[in-house]
Amino acid sequence: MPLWTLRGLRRGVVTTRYPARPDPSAVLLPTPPVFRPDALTSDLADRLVAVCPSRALGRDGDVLVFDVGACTACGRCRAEAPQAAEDSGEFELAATAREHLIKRIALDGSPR
Amino acid sequence: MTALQPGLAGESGLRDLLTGFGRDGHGGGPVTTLSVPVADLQAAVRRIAAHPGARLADVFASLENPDTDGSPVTLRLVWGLDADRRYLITESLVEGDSYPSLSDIVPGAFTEECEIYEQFGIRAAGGKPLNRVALPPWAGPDWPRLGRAPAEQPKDVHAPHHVGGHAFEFPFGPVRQVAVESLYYGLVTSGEELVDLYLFTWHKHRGVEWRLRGMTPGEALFYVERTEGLGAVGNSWAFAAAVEASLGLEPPPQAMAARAIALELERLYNHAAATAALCQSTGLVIGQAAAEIALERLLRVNAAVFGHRYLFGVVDIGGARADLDAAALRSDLPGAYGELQRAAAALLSTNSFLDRLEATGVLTEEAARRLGLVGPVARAAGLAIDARADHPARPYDQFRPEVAAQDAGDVLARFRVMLAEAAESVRLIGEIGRTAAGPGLALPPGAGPGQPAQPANSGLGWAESSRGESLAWVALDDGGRITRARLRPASVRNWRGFDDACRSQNVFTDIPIIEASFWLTVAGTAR
Amino acid sequence: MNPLPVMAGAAAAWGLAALIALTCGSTRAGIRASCAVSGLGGAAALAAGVSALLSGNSRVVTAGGSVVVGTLQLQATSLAGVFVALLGLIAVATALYAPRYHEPGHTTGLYLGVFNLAVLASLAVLVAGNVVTFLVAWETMALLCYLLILRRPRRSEVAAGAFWFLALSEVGFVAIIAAFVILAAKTHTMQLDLIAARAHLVSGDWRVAAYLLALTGFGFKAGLVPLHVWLPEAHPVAPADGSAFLSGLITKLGVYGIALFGFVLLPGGPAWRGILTMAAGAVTAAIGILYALNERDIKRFLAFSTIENIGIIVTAFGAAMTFLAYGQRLLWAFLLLAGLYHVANHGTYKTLLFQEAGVIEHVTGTRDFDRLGGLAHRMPRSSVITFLGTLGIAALPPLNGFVSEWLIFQGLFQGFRTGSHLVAILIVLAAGTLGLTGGLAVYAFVRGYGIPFLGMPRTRQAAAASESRQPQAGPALLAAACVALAVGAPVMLAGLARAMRTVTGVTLRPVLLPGNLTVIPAHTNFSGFSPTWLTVFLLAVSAVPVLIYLAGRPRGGSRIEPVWDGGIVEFKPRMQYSAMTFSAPTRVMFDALYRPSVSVHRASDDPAGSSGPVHYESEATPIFERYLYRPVIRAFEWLADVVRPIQSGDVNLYLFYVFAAVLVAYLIAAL
Amino acid sequence: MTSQSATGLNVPATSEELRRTVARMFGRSLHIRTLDTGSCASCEQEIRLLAAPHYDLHRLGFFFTPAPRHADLLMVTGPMVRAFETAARKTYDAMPDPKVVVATGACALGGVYQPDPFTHGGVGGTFPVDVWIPGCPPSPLALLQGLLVAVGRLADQVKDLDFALNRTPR
Repeated sequence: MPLWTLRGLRRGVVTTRYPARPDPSAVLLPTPPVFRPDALTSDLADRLVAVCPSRALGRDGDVLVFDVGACTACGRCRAEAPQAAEDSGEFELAATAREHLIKRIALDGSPR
Repeated sequence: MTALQPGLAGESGLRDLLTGFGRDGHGGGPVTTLSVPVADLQAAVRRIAAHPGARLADVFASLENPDTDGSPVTLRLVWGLDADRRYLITESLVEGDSYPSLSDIVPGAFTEECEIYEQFGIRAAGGKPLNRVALPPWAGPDWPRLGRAPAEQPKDVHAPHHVGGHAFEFPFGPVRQVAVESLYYGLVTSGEELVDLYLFTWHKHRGVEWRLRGMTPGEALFYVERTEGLGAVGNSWAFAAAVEASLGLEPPPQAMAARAIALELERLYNHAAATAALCQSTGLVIGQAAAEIALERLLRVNAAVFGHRYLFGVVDIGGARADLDAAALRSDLPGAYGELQRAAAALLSTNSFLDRLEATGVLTEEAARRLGLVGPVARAAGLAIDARADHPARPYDQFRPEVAAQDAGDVLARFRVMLAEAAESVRLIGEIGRTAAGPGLALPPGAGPGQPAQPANSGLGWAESSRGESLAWVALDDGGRITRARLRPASVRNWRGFDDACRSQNVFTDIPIIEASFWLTVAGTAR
Repeated sequence: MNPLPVMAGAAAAWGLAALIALTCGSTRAGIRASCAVSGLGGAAALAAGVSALLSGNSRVVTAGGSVVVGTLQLQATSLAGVFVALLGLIAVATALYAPRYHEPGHTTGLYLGVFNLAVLASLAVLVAGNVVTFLVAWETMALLCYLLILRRPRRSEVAAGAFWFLALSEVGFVAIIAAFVILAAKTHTMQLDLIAARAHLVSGDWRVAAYLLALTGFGFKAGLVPLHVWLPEAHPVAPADGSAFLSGLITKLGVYGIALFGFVLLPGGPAWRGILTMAAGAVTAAIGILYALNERDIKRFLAFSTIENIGIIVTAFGAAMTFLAYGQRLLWAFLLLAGLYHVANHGTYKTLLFQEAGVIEHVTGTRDFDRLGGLAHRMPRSSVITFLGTLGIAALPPLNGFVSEWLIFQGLFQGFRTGSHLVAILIVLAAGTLGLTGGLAVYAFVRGYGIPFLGMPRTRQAAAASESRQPQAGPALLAAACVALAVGAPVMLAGLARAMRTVTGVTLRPVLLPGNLTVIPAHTNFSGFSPTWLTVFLLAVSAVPVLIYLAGRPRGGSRIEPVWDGGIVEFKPRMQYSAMTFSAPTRVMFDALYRPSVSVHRASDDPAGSSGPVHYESEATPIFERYLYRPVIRAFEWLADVVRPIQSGDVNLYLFYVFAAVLVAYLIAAL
Repeated sequence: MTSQSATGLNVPATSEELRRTVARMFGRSLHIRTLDTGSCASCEQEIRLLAAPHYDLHRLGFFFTPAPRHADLLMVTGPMVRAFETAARKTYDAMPDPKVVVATGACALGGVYQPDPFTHGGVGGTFPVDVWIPGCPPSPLALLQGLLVAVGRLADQVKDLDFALNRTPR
């Protein structure tokens, strides 16, 4: 025990490493969608933007602007266009700047 | 709530109540609507209140024609005739700035009168000083409201919270202890005993009802779920039922079964969370850890079965949307509930814990009836009312829930009621789970191709959320958009019983215990 | 040197001051002159008192007299030395305080004249040589104090308060006369030192009767429970320097009387006599502080605190007599010394607190705790002075209250030396009661200082308070006296020890003060401490955290933020503890004594569950006034009604009464 | 992390610089104060579960504290109701510098509610936010990851995800 205390005193906070191993329950969590650009036509993107209740999707010319921060993972876009959106499985989404959460997805494969 | 055949017991009692008004109410099924002229509204209220098993569930107002300013206001009283298994809505058109006082006859209507004054500017006759409900003290006439601002606001309309004599006001909140909602307590104490307690909930008023106007029911459901996150299924079921009642929809049975399972799962995790909060407030850290283990496993069951820890997105207009993983339900739920059973059994044999709960925060049956309380708080005081039993909707008409009631009315009685309800919920989930339960939607008219637009209509919906009967009333215009939505989660009713329960206490440390035993949310009442 | 002439000088100064005040009291210069002269008299009395302490009893001097009154004899005894010195100090402090406190006016001149005469009468009581002088001086002092309290006669409560004082004073006076008559009859002399010499002649029941009558008579003036009732009635209505004089000195004359009878005129006596006195003192202390905790008026609060401190002094005297009865002469003298030292201390800080109460009343126009608050920022000098006085009276180290109460406790803890278990237990029980009183006193004075001075002002008057033209010199002098009495305790105790040798014949000094400024409580193997070094040590210790803070405070920019209040809109003064809510725990614990009657008016009693204004009142029932004095008063009123028919107003009836009286007298003589 | 440096300037720090400054300032354990500016109570429940045995933030050196005076990190939930803004501003000011603000949940990040007469629609306008944690409600695992990003012990990995399938990640 003293060794650990000494290490703590020297290096500041000493705690268990995190995450020791991936948590099995994470798979159950609802996560924001990930989009398939080549399946995203312009009118499908417009339908997705209309169906999103928390305005996480927007259009900027031929780019689908996806604000992961505003997304509540409610699944309405996945229900609307299963072929263009599916679960990302990503739930560790903390960002140190708001811009990191704004994603720009070019429609049908054209460069961003 | 449809799918209920007329010809109920006690029909005759109801018949003479209605004919007493000289005409039969319109609207078949479990909800009857009566229009009563304002002049003899008080007589009607007196007669209905005298009817056995009658309970004033809600009072709200709405503008008759919203777009013309100065339009008359319709006052609606929702009565739960529990003995007759029917809801009765009385509508009265109020022309001027005042209407006959309701709280003189039914005291439980006072908070609603204050809210109607704030939102619609019409005040109950009798000039009784009112309390602030949703608007902050500095809200001027231009503050957004559902109706119009009161014409001129006399200085003395809001009762001043002045403390006189040998007492002082101990300010607690709105930023309270960690991870607890913002709520302001005004604890008036004489130094030792608690003399009075009042609450300010306007800090969290997000104006959900104001926001829902003009939305389609589908969009509105997103906000109804997020008015009270811990009561998402209960409130959204009530709202969906109201929309279905107004559109005449009939959700498929498997969707209703899925909704019932979600409602019972929500009741389970709420009661587990209440147990954890009770242990935390009495300082029993081991009990809290045990209850939190049970809570976390129940939330994981929710995620496994419906895909969301707090069951958002399960209920949809006309049925249920999320697909139900029955295998995960059968495999994980017993283990999770076993944790809660073990924690509860240990707690019920811990004398130091039980001493803190016994005779703490006593609420008499008379107070519960007078204030119109609902849910576990009312059942613990001896009022055995439960919307699943009194106003059963599918599937509760086949799987009849057994109402757990106590009569001590203290924190221990509420704890026992919650544990009994949790056991009952597991039994119900087991039985309902055996029938086909899964997603399915009855297509709302006009949504599908070639269906005629439904004429403008309104409907009442209800559900027994974990905190008690949650009501919703919706008025749709001919385009199917909402003109007026009234959401009344159970927290709105039960917070007014909280200061009665606290006032019998003379120790400050009992107040968090009482708050944990009520297990209400501020978000639900501030909406 | 003989203190009597110096005292005579002081008396002359006070007479002159009274004359100046009576003649030209309506001008500010007149008031200032009268006070200056009175201050000089005070200084002379202070010097005389100290010299009386040191030089032992002076000769008896006959200062004239008349056929009616008999010979007036004066004698400066060392027992009275402390009291004379205290009288001088209070006179000086009042002389510094009065000019700024009083507005010039005709009644002011009258009042100051009466005040100086009352001080003169008090001096006469202390230097009275024989019974007649003592009684005449005592009655003059009582009547002058009655006029002192009647500063504003037109107000009803002033008349009531003054009348309570006079009524109880007269009842006490009857008991005092009876006690002296017994002594004089038994020792066939009127001269006090001769009575003391022939004390053995007063034997058995007469001795006990005399002592009990003296205890009761002087108990009325000192304020022993249940005879204390006039204190809380008279103090609030008297002006600040008047009530300071009442509490600071007049109650001490009662204590002087008890000490005179207990230690000088009837020194011996059975043990139960001491135990009875100790019990009376302990009960007085406990009940006094409990009632103080329930008061909302500053002056009533300080009046009850006076009762508590008188209780402590009388407990010390009672314990001393008990030790004497068991042959513990050293402890007997030591406890008398400790009691007298507490007299000096209490006289100092209680006068200070009353004068500051007067300042608060002038500045804010109210004496109610719940209408004050936040005065520390608005009256910095007064609050520092009051803080020193509060530290003293709450008996907190290092100030003088702590030293004297420590001495009394050390004396009481040595009850085991009496040899008898029962008495030892009783003495320690008294110590326990004083312990409880000490704790409650600290609690009461945290409330007494905290509510008016700290926190936020509760009313506009409190917010607008400013001490620009308020008197500061008087209380400042007394605060300095408190510190001097604490730091200079060994010097003061040496003087008192010298006095004890003359009064009790026990040489305490070598045991009490073994040198290097330490004080030993009568027996070396028990305990000891040095007040001086304690003060130095405390100052040094308190410097350490200050240095740590100064060294460690963050160099970078620091922000000042308001106190964290949970995010409410704004902190209302009603959100602070008020005086009654602060003392609510004792009201709950001691509700058998208080018997509180609670009245609550709540908007939330409305069945609809609305919330709104709340009014909560809890009044304690005045037990002594209701269950002791009112029946007595009603009995006298009934008696008066019964007797009234005698005055039917018919002359023949009166002639018949005369005839009947003469006949009866003749028959008795004929027996 | 923007912190009120002595000069009062909000100095935006790059992530590397953030890790060093945070390590220096919060060498010891970190105390968290939560603030509900109008949430629906499910975010509060998830934050409470951080102290539950499954997640237990104490093992990572985080502790809850009710007093903002002793707090280093402010966890804000809810869409910042306008009526609550004075209390929120007071809580933020009551915390000593240096302090970290973590916006928690879609409401606080401007998702569920849009700016309107009742709410500001997000907490970005009231506080200088350092770490944003999306989710409705964000699970305790997401919260733990957010806290560790706030103290620089985990990297901000979301900035490298582009949420587009079969696109060669940059």
